[in-house]
Amino acid sequence: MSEQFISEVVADEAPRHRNLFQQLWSDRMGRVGIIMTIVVLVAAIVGPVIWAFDSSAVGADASSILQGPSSAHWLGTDELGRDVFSQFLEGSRVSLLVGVMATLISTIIGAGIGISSGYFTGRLDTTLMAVTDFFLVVPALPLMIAMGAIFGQSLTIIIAIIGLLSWPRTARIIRSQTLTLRERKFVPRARSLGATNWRIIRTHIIPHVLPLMVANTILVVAGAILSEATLAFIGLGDPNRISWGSMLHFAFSSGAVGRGAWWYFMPPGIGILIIVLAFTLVGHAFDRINNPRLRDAA
Amino acid sequence: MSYLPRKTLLLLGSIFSITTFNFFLFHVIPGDPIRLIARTQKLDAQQVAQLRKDYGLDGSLFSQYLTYLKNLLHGDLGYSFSLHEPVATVLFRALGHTVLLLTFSTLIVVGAGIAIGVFAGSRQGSKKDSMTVIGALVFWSMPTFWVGMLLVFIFGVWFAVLPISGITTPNAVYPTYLSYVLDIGRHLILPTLTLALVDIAFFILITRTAVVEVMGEDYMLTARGKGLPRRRLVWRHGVRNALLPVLTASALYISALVGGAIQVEVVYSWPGMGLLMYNSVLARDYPVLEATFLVSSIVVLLANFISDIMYRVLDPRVTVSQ
Amino acid sequence: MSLLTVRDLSVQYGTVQGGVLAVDRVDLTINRGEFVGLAGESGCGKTTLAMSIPNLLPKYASIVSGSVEFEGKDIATFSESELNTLRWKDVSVIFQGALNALNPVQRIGDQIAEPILIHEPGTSHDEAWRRACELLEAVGIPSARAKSYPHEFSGGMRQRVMIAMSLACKPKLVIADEPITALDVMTQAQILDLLRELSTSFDLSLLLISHDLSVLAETCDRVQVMYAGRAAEAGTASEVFGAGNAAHPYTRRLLNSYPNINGERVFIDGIPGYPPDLSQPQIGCRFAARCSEAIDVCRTSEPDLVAISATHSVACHLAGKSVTHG
Amino acid sequence: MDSNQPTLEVTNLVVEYSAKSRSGRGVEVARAVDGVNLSIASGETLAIVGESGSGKSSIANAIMRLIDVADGSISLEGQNLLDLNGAQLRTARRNFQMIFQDPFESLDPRRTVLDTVIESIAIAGIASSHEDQKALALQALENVGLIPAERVGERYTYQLSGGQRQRVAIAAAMVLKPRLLVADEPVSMLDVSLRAGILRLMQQMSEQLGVATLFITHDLSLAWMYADRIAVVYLGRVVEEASAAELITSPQHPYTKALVSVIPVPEVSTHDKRIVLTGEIPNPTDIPAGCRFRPRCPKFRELGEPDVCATLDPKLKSTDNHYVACHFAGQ
Repeated sequence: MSEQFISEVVADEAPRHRNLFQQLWSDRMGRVGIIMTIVVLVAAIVGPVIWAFDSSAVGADASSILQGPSSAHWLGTDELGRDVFSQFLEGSRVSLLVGVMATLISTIIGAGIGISSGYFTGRLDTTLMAVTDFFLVVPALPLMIAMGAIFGQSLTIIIAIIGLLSWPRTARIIRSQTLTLRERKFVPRARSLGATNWRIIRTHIIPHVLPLMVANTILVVAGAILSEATLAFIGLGDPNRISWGSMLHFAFSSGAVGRGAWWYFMPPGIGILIIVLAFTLVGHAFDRINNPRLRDAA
Repeated sequence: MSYLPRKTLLLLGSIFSITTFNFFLFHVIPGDPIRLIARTQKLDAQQVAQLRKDYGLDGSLFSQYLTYLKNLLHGDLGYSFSLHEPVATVLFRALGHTVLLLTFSTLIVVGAGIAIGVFAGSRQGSKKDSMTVIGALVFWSMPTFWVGMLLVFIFGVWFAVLPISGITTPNAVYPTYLSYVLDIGRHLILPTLTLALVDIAFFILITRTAVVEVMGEDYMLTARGKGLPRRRLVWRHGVRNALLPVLTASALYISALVGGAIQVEVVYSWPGMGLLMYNSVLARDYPVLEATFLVSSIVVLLANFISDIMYRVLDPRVTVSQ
Repeated sequence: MSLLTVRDLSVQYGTVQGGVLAVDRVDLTINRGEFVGLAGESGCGKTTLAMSIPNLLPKYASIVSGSVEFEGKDIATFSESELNTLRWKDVSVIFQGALNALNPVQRIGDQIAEPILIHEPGTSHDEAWRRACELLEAVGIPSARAKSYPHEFSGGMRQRVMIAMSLACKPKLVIADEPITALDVMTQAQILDLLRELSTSFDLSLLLISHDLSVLAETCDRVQVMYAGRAAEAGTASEVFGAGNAAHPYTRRLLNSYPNINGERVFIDGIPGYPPDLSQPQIGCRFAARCSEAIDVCRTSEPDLVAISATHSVACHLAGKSVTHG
Repeated sequence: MDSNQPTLEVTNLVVEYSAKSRSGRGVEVARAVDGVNLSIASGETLAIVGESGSGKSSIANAIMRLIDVADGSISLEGQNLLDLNGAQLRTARRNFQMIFQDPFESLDPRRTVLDTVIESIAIAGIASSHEDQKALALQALENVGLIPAERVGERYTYQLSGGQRQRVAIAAAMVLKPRLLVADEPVSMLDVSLRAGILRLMQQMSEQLGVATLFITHDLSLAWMYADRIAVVYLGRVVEEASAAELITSPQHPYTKALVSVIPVPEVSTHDKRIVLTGEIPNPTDIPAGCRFRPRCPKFRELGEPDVCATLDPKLKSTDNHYVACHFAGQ
């Protein structure tokens, strides 16, 4: 009778598991976020091609500045009499570009520090975390403002500043996940097989950290877009590029709010809100997928 | 070493690091700081020479650093050429105004944020919960300064019921002290509301997540098994435990708060640190910019220190495991 | 009259379409002062059955049929607030894994005193605290430690705290869910001795849930063995554990899965295969696929739990039609 | 090679770790393993039995070189594992393999069954081409009874039951044909009815390959059934070691006697002959002077608390291959 213990036939059907996109799509907020992201992306890519912004098309006289929406100017004109609608489309590009590029920098630094700190622990961990904690508590906006004022205002510098200052949270999150993974028994098991550290990190740590990293990255994009808008609003944007933040800067400094020119300051704000909300919704949906406890009970 | 002295030492270490970082940022990286200052301010040769002496630029980098530290210890933060006053004087006046603004908004944010977060988290999956989450996410996604502009438009321009600029009405004569306080109060409403609307979203979301996590813990089942009324179950057992992660996350809030204050002060011309920083950027008044950065960093470090101490008071486990 | 009578109880997890009947038409009786064991392997529904008594089931689980009569009242129909008057006062629970089951930020004295304050309004805080201290002494913990927090105790001591807490309101029934799992053998022996001792001095009925038959054999008056959501066998301890007495093939095979140091040193038997997937419809006896004695009828019709003596019942088509085994 | 040479020979093994002291100030050194000697011959199974905190897992992890060793030597077929450098150790690892306690934790849930077994083959370098590795892995899965191997191999490890996962772990270890197998509580997380299948599989494969097995368990009755010899550890020391049958029928150390007396048996029994010790195993930062079992020892009290127990640390002494560390063994 012992024979039947020695072998066991494994039943045929494997529980089907859905890919990430399907899981995201089945989350209501995630789905809304994806749709919003696609809309903004299309607007940013196609919009300026169709309705190109002409910065030299300034108004000839007082009657053409800060005018409300009309058939010629769908979203009215700004304080120089230029078209707001085409500015709005143009501005979306800088917001997205800065958001994505800065996040790329931030994620690479954050994940690198987080994984090495959490995996190797010891003195390396202590040192890296001291640096991380330092940048975590230094108030980000004042530092960005200070650096912006010192280093200048090109798009590249803005991307670098935002990227270099938004990694500490990523590093913290990835580190604590790595620390947990390190305690999972499949790591000592791999070591007992003779695997090198690099191999363990590559095959057993990174694949597990990845979902969390993706969720976090999406949220960092949202934060980076807000940072760019704020810097531009303060007057530290790239003077040669139009962004939603710089539109709001000029709307504010030209007194458009006081004069009731809602068509000037509403669209860029709503634009920022939509794109940030889109990324936030997708990021939170990812979080729910990663952490089943946050999921609503069926 | 026991906890408090060790923490205090760490705090002093951090303050030292931030001052050193500040020195590098403003004195070393730009090269000649005097050139940076002289570039945008109209200074005569004598003023430049005086500055060089003040900054100890005749000596080595290290001796410049020592001079910088010595000046700091004496409370000498430099001289503002755009305001024609010592930076320290300007700064501490502004600091008071900012503290006034942040006190009220923080009270609202923490109190209401936690209450709403608990409300949503303890009803996870219900309609009320999802509406709260969506609402919070929407406000969280708005730039603070834009919310400020909206409120200015709605209450200051459209309905024209509330003041939208400054801390008092210009040229007002106050018959009593109370009327003076009330005027400041009226000026406080919109900036406070702006800050609260955006930052409260953050508190709602972290509190809700913490409560949801705690509600799934085994000890909550024990509490249910004890037959506790729902209110006691949620507040005595749930919230008490959920406060710990909320406190940890509030470190991030402190940093965000400073960022929010800058934006709000700019929009409402509130004469605090943020507006000072904004103006110093526009005027390229580096000594003021440097000082506002340094002071806001130190304030944030102190706030984090306090939140660490509070965590320790609230969590009996750290006493042993620390 | 029995203290607790569960009749025909079914508990479902999840929605109607994708639901799993974790407990499927199960009866259970506990008399006053009795020590009843509920046995079975993981996923057999023993914890679900026990937790549906004070209805401490998770959100996504619900009682779909049957009754839970406690002192003659059907508490399966009670609302949450009605249940709250009964929980801990009449039915308390010793939860599995005391580290997680105790509130980490509350002093253990307060945790023990809390149900006293809730269920006996008018009790002063000092009085409740004094009683908490007495309970701690009763489980062998110095009352001075009432001010300690759960993390300051070892695993065995925490389980003692949990036991003290379960006795706070002098309940009639205590449900102990795997109270000694994950403890060392010596600590297990200490805790079981303590439970036996307290059940006499506090005049308790006790429902002891364990996957470990050898623990139940040494402790309980009566035992019910569960398999895949159904009761397989129920009887007195000697009817189930006495040499060669077990009537269900599952019980017999399970008993042979333990090494017995009083017997010959042979390799244990075990049972081939795995329990069925309860999300699929069940046809015939649920144990048939793993049963070496199964005949055709076992695969087509589900056996009912039938009495083979006044106290001993079994759900097996072959029961009584003695099959030799060994 | 000397044919009498044991496969594994551990001498005077000491494992220490630093622990935060109770007061929260400063660091104390805890001796988790305090001078342990073990030897296992080819084809032999030695069980180490102890409570949590006895140091049994530290012994296993030290032999597997997963934690630092403070003192002693660990010889595998004459080679001291403590003398090897990083690269040498990684190469040597294929000769000693481990089965971990929790199959839900020890297999990476993001990898398939086949990947898991291939990983083991690839790291050891026993087949170079992917086809060879795959063929070897499939054969290994079939050897542990996971059939059809092709199908099972495609599954992710989290899609298997506990027993199936433990089979995968055994396949991944045994495919390397190790000389030593360290099994750390290999069935304690599994349902009782499934244990026999896994243990029988381990036994058969070990016999075929002539592997020396170190079987770590808290369950004395399981050790009695499975192992040839049993070593009982208490607070980092072996207090008694004998053949499995003899240790259960005539335990000599008071601790072993107590342990044997409380083994639960699946039959209705009386409790009169049980010896239930009071208290718990002390902290390894705080090992009692003299005999470390003294504070809980019933015999110590029975004999009127003799001084020798409080002053002299008893050595492990042997009579007819039955080792006991007690001043009053056999009395």
